[in-house]
Amino acid sequence: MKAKVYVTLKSGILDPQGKAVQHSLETIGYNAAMDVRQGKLFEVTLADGLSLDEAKKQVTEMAEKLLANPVMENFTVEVE
Amino acid sequence: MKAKVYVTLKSGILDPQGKAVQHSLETIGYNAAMDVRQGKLFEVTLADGLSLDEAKKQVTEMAEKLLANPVMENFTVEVE
Amino acid sequence: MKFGVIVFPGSNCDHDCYHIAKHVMGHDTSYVWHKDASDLSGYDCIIVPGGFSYGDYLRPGAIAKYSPITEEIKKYANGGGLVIGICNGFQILIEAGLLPGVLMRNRSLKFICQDVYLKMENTDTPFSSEYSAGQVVKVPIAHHDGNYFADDATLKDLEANNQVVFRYATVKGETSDEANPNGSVSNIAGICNKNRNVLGMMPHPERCAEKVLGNKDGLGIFRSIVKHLTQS
Amino acid sequence: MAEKIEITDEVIASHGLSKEEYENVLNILGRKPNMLELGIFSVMWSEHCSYKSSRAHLKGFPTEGPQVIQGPGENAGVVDIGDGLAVAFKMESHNHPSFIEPYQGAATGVGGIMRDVFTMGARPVANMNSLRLGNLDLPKHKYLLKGVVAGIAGYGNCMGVPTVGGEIYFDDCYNGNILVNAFTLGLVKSDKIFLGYASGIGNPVIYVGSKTGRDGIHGATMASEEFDEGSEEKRPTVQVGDPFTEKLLLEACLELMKTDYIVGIQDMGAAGLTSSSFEMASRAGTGIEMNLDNIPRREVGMTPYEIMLSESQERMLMVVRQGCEDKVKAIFDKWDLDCAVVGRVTDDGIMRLMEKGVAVAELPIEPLAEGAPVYHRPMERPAYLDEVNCLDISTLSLPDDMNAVLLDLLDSPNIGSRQWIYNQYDHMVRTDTVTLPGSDAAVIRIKGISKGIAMTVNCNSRYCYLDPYKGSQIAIAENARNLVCSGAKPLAVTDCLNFGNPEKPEIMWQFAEAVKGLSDACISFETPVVSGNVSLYNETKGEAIYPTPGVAMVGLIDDVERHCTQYFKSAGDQIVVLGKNLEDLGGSEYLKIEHGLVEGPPPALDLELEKAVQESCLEAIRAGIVKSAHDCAEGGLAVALAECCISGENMMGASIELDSSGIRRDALLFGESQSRIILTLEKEHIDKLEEIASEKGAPLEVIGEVGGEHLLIDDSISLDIKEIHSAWQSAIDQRIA
Ligand SMILES: Nc1ncnc2c1ncn2[C@@H]1O[C@H](COP(=O)(O)OP(=O)(O)O)[C@@H](O)[C@H]1O
Ligand SMILES: [Mg+2]
Repeated sequence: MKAKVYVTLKSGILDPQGKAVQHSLETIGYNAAMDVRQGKLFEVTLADGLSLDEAKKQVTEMAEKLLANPVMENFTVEVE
Repeated sequence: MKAKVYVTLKSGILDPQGKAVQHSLETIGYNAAMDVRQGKLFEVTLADGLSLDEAKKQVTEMAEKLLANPVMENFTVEVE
Repeated sequence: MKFGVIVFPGSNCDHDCYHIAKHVMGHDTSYVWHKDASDLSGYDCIIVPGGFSYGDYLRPGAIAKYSPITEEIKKYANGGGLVIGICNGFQILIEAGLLPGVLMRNRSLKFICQDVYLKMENTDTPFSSEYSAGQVVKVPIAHHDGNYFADDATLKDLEANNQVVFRYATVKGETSDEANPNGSVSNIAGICNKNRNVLGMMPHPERCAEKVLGNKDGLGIFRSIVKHLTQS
Repeated sequence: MAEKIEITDEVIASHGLSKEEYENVLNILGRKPNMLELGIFSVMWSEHCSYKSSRAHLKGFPTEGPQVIQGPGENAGVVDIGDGLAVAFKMESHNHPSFIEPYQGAATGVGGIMRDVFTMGARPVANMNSLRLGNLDLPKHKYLLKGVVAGIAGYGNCMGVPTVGGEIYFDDCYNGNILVNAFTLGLVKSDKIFLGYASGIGNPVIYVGSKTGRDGIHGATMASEEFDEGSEEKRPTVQVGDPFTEKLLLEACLELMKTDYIVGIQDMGAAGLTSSSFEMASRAGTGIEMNLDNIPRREVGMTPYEIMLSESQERMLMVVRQGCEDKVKAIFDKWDLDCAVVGRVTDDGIMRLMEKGVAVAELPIEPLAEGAPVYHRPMERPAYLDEVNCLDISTLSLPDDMNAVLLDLLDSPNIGSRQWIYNQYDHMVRTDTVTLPGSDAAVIRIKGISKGIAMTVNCNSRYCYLDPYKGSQIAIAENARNLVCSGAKPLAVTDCLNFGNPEKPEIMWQFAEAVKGLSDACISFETPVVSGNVSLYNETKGEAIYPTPGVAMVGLIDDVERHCTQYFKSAGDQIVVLGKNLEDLGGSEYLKIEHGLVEGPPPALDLELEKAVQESCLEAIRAGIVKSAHDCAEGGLAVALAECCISGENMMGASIELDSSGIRRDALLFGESQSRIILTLEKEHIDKLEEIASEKGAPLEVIGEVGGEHLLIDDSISLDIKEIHSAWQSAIDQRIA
């Protein structure tokens, strides 16, 4: 089973990386990119035998405790 | 219009960050996390007036040229 | 007087901090390995050194937060023990919840190693009493993620309690944006907790505390600690 | 045997082996190799591992001296510094990988050279690097520069090893092949040096560090091939550096080295498990039986071929005393590193690789390691040399505005401030860096004793292009001069020889001339070559780089408090030039920038004069009378004086009057005559300096005085030092923004 965790910056938090990417995109001619926010993506391979619910619960905990920093980041979890 | 670009490491490419995260998850008791790969996520806000096709085409180009490093990374694009 | 220098995997200013405490200040000092999670009460001051604990992978300090020793550091600090976190040490103390806020990537997105000037904002702490209020000192920084941020409420709180110990400033003491090397909110370079027994700072005082290195401005931090411990 | 692919002519060719080399393989084995064995031959006999084109020439290097503890042949050279201590150092290239993926290529280059040093038992205490990029107007080279610098920073900073110096040049000749050469110096007790010997029959062979993946398979052969247009598309698996794991590996190895368990140890560099195991057994005259099932791996389904040829980073191979296996393992467990017994030392001189109980390769070690081909490739003096060595300075118009010329030169990316680069490197960690980047040589102290170590890296490849022999001599002379300016006595040299395709007689001629030039100069300065590296095939579409024999030199300061820096210290100090101004414009940055010419001959070099100047400078610094010392290099006297004004924390002007003695103005100001050092000292010490210089036979001229807000040179230059500073400061920044 695989899970994905998407970690994004809370709105209101400055994103210097995203801003730099947006600026570079503009320089190479992509004016349509008005704003860019950069986040993280984790692909977690889970041990066999977990139920979908159990997997979702565990991965959510992993995200809360480690993968995201609650002061500045939000996250969403997807299990498939 | 918003687009998302998911950038992940090609398989076989070492992911030291993912490895360290997996190891840490294990130490705090999440033995079910067998493997972790860390990638990037870009949320791009696009200028109004682009068609869906045009948006998808442009964002794909952005990913090819800048957001992903073709030597080591794959990407997927989602426009909504 | 006994100093403990915590060694996480990837710490790399541990030797430098040990050298200062042991050879420059002349006090009993030991390394504390992160897996040896035993009580720290035998120490008078704990130094959480700089470096790249766990490679700074994920976020600086994020993985070290779950090292066995971190619980002990928390207990020690909550019991009033002196803890100073320098650079990566500051990042770890923040992730561990001993200090508020976050340290984000520098606004230039680059690692920066250079001398900066700091203005002393609060000299009434165990870590800064050897300086005079408003004094400007030269101390180097060396980090990729030192861009301090906290929400408005937290900031207000920090200022109200005088928890900002140093700010980035010009040589004349102006805390302007041009003097801000990394984008930190309100030019914050170092803060302490409400009780004043935990300090986190991005600059490296241990790198400028000996004559042969051409700058001794950082020595005051260690002198302040020793003075505080001698008096108490 | 396991791998059943047929060995056809194409398979042999795709492994980079010539027909003759394959014949040789058949002779050595007395049978056909299998695929795994062929792969092993191919990497062991690649240019990168076997030095087959260069070996015959490298024999000419002076490698001995009373200070040398370990010369070339081991993972790094080792030089005695007294007090029971020694320094181990080496420089190595990572050119091709950095062109393909600049961040990871440069990072793994830094990781590799640090392993070479700590495998000797030395703790790495300083890094430097030597970089060559193409034209900074090209977006590709802006990208490469950013990536390379970030990669060096990413790896070195995380390791906690300060990057204290380096050099960088930009030239069109590197547009298709950049150079990334990394240097590491480590400190070791002179009686605790570890070598790569697989000795002691029956001793266990242990693998430690990261797991093996399919990284960079055929990296070593790639480093030995010319780029063609397809190379960028081929995109071999990129090796990713893991500096965190290497930091653990460093600490674990140094902890282990305090015990007496280790018999021999070597890092897995190019050609990974293959070269490390063969080299260790070959040095000891033993054999090894290795069980590939025990090799820790990252990916499933790896074949023996992939395991043996993988270039995964952060791995070491060692032989330990029998019975110590568990104690060794306990140390690596502490640091959370893989550690596995993978084989035994045998007495039959054979490398026997086992998989599931079956021998999948059996190769005689000696003929493979020592019997690698040695080529005496044909050489021919290139025709271009006559064309480019014809500078007639009487045809050059004299610029009207020397101020503008000076500002142009300071704004050249080859001369301007390197701060954009070195501020990304942690150059202070370990709290030993006494002279930070920005002076002629970096100086580190050694805690516990009064000595200091100085180091520098220099090579002007334009000179080498115009005259490989003289250019190489100048590279050595300039290194020694930089060390002397810091107050150090030169000790020894490591080199990294970057050239084009050795199968071309003209390139081979350049190579041979360069080696001769380096050798002759090293003999003269009594600085033996203790380690080095060769990188050939730096060509794209038939266009070779300039011959670039990168040289790093290490020196010793007896009393580190008496070190010296290049910038002016106090108003009123007298400014002196040691040495002699000549009418040298050939090969200069001025000629290139103002006249668009790359023509020679490069500046003259008189080794006797050079030594007299250097000895005078060193003695004066040791006598405590010198306030600043700066070498005159690219941009000549005017640029050197400007650098003295602006490179320190407090900028300071100067007023200069030159004795022109018939030399053209532009040559006097911007010519790159060798053997010149700008000193400052208090007026009262001039007599003493004159005494020292006349005793050594070095000419000297008092040219002016420090002070004011301007640099004034006769009636040619009059500039506000702030203006000078801003031109110099933004030379790189502004071109990559
Ligand atoms: N690639 C680099 N990495 C680190 N430091 C560098 C690099 N290039 C130059 N430097 C530092 O910048 C300073 C000036 O470099 P350079 O122009 O080569 O000096 P010089 O011509 O006096 O030898 C030196 O201190 C050098 O060590
Ligand atoms: Mg130089």
